[in-house]
Amino acid sequence: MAEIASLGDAIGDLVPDGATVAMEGFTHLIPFAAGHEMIRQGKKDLTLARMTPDVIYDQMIGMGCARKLVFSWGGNPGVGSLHRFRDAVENGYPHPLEIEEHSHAGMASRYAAGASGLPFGVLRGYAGTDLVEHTRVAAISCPFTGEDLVAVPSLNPDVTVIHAQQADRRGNVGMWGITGVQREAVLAATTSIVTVEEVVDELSANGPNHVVLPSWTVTAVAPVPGGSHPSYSMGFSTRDNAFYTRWDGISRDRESFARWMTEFVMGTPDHASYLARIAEEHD
Amino acid sequence: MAEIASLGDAIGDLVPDGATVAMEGFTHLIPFAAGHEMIRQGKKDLTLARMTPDVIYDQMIGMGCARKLVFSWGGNPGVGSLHRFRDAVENGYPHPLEIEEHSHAGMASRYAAGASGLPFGVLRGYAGTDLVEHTRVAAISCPFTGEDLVAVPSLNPDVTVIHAQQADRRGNVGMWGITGVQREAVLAATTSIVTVEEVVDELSANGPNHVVLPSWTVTAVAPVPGGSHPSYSMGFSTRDNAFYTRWDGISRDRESFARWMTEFVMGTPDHASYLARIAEEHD
Amino acid sequence: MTDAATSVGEYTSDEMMTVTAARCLRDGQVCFVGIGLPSEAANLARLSHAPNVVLVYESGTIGTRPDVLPLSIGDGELAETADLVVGVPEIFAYWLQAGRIDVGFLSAAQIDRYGNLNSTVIGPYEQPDVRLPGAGGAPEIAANAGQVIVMLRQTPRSFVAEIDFITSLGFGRDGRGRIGARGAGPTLVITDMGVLKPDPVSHELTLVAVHPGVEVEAVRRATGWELLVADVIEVGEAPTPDELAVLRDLVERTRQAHSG
Amino acid sequence: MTDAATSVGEYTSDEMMTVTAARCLRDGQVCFVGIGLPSEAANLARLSHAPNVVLVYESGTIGTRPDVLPLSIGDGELAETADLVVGVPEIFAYWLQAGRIDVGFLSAAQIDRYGNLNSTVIGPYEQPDVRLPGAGGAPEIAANAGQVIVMLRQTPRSFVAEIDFITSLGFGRDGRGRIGARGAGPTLVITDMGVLKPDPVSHELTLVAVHPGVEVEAVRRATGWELLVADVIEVGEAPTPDELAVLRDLVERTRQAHSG
Repeated sequence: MAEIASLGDAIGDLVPDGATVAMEGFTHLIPFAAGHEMIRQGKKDLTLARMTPDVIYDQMIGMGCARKLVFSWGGNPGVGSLHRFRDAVENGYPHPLEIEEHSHAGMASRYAAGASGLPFGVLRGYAGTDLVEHTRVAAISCPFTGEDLVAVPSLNPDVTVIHAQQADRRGNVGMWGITGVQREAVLAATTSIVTVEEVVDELSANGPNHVVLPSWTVTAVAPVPGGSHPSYSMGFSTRDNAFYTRWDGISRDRESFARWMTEFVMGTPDHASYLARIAEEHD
Repeated sequence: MAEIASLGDAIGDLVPDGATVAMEGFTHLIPFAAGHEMIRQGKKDLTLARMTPDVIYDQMIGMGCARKLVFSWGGNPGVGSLHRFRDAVENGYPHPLEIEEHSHAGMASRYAAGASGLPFGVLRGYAGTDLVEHTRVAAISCPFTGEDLVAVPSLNPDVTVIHAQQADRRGNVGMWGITGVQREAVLAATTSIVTVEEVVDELSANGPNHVVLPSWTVTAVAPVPGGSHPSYSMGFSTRDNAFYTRWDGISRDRESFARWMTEFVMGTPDHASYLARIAEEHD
Repeated sequence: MTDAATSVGEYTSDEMMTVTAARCLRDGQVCFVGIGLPSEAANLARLSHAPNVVLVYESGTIGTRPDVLPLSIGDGELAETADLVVGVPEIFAYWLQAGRIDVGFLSAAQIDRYGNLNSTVIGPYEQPDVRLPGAGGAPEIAANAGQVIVMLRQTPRSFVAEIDFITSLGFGRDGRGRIGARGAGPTLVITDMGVLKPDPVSHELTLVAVHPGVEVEAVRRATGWELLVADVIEVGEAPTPDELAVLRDLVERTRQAHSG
Repeated sequence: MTDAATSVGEYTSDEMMTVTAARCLRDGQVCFVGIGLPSEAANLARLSHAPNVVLVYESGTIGTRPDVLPLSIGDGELAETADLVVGVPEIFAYWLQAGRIDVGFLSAAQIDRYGNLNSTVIGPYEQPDVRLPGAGGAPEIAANAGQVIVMLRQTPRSFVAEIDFITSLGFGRDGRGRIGARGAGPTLVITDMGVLKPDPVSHELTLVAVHPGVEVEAVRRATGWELLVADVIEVGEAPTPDELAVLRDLVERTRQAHSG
């Protein structure tokens, strides 16, 4: 049964330094509040897995939380580069970052294999690309047809963190809209933390593609309204596209990045204060 | 785009003798009307695939439509044996029936692989069982860990037939409740026929686990209210448990089976007449 | 239908069997349940001492709380009362195979001394005397559930020295073990006469308990091989009035719901 | 931002590029679409001559009909207006890999003469001069879509003789072909200057059309290798007033929706 906890306690108790952490959310429902809390608590040496590192991992990489990044697309969606990610890969700042990169299909297959209790997934992909020499894939042939395919190793994070719209009081989690690989990432993980917009008596499907994670598949649920900002939570908030655009300028140089992180994350005790600071700035 | 057609035309045009036909529906939403129509049209030499042959395949086997059966559990749910299936396997009546049997997990994995465009699926199963010597499986080992697992060949039916609650006027199909392997069976097939309870302007989720099949993944949609009897369609009908129990007696001997089929299926022009005959009998 | 025949005092041997199985479930455990006695036992546990037991049916219904016992694995009430409903490929891959099931219940037509189960054929596979329904979900439940509880009425025809077909792996024909399977296998075999457990070393099923009023000798006669018997045999506790009340109430509700 | 600079008459070269791509889509085709120009082109087609084109985004939205262009692949409107929304593992396995996609759109930082695409690094992989976002869905779109339409502004820096990294397979570094890929690969490369197609035999990209007012010589200068030019070069048809009206309306709606 999932325990309903504060975000601070959940991150403090369940995310050890050096862990392999997956924080998923495909543009929608990105668990930013949890990422900020890991930064506040000074987590380090993490292996960060995420299909799209997005601004959340740009911030964690820039603040030195990550030893390694496992990913498949490292851009600022609709805007351009992730400058902290690039600075780490191109210049080893703030320290060298080991990378393991896949295609989206490969990462999705790795999570699905992990959620299925299989050591590998099979797909039609990577063929003819230079990724083959630079990532973890293997040739596998069909025992019935002899056809050559590609195998990817399953991905089983130590901790998966996601953001969802709802949890009920028993800790069952409900989400809808674009749900990406979150279900697989949670089911593949040893430990899971879910931040939610609201805790309700009964889960209710308020949009397409209603996905439910039973309480007994989740370790901790932390109520964090607005916990996905600047990403969004369908039915609760809209994507702060202006922020994603501003992030390009904020993150482009090391000093302005450090200043922003100090003011908005290190300088705020929790996510509510962060949201208040963001709102002030908009005025 | 799916064409909205009559059941008679859909079966007549799309189901050739000798085809591999999957008629799925896991206790719920079993496409009985389509099975009866195949019997009326005298389809033969079919390879019939279905996880649970149920009464629908007991009837088709007894009427001589099947050359081969691919299945994973051949009983009358909650009642006992499928006597026509047993008569065919034990005594070759009405003619010998070739069988290929799997476990549920194996069949599900075969359909999922077929729907994924892969030639095989991988699972933890069959190990240590005598099924290994009597069905189509192969050993496969993980290229990363060396662990031994089992591969099953993908299942891609020539024709998949299912029953769903709704279609909209563009031919998009909607179903809910227990949906078994129907989505995979349709996506794995070359051709698909969907009988539906009703055609509506807009699909609506009227129960848990709403599954949508876009019009362009379906070949033909045939409106057949009550098309799942004696199985059921959540939101439209309840399972006719009494019929399943009666079937044990009807099907136990060849003559009473033949009499019943003549009266209720061969003797009725379409499913509406079949339902009327069933209703009369209840009075 | 054997109930009347085997009636012992004011409860039947099937009721004793069901109650014994129900008592083995702890609150909060996740159980993969089939139709029949296992479903009866798991729901009895849920309605008595284990309200938070999670019932999973292979039809894809997870955390279901039926008011009456399902007649089929796909009854509508299983979906209506479930925490979530998923497709069949997913229930086997993401839920059973992934090792999320603590206890799997199985039955069969035949069991051998090493807990191997046959639900496929009596007689040779190619020319069977009796063609049984087949595997269904059993092989992967036997392989991947944390532990397996077998429920089976004990007769020389079901407890056989030579099993005709291994549909679901116990400890193998030679009792050597469970290569390629991750779960602990059949840790308990609950019959209408008593309870058997595999010997920790040899894996051979050993009678460890009899139901009230059942003689060890009778159990031996109902077993198709030379039955191992524990040095100390426990006698199971008869169903309590509460257990019987809840069970009979459930069965009666079920009978009424499914009649007609 | 290159629009103003490359403006030709009363429409921009990017508009010409988008219109040209949109015209390549037939009604009812299923298109796997990324963000940016491809999304613009596919939605222009849907809002003009191909109302039943099916747009699939890798975020799992199938048959989506956004009123404004998404800024990100996961914008809420893509889900709200979709026929169905599925998880990301499923979109790649059941939909793209299974061969259900007729046309996949791709862009990249670099393309070579055989239509191979690089969106991973400029310079050596281990010590890149520029670290690009990476593969995303591109490798499997390139491998499994029925055909691929590449949209890319033509400059010597993007059309290179030696590609630094093959992220997505065209016809391979040697142009020999597409071992292990099932789709036809890049059948069209649409740039802001014209249209290139692979030679049926050698697979080398060949200029087959230029946009109005574009000199072949200028296209040669914008290409990092000795460009093959077809014997007969077509001149693309300028955007019609209707096409421009629909496109600019869409872009303006989008600008307003995403501002602030």
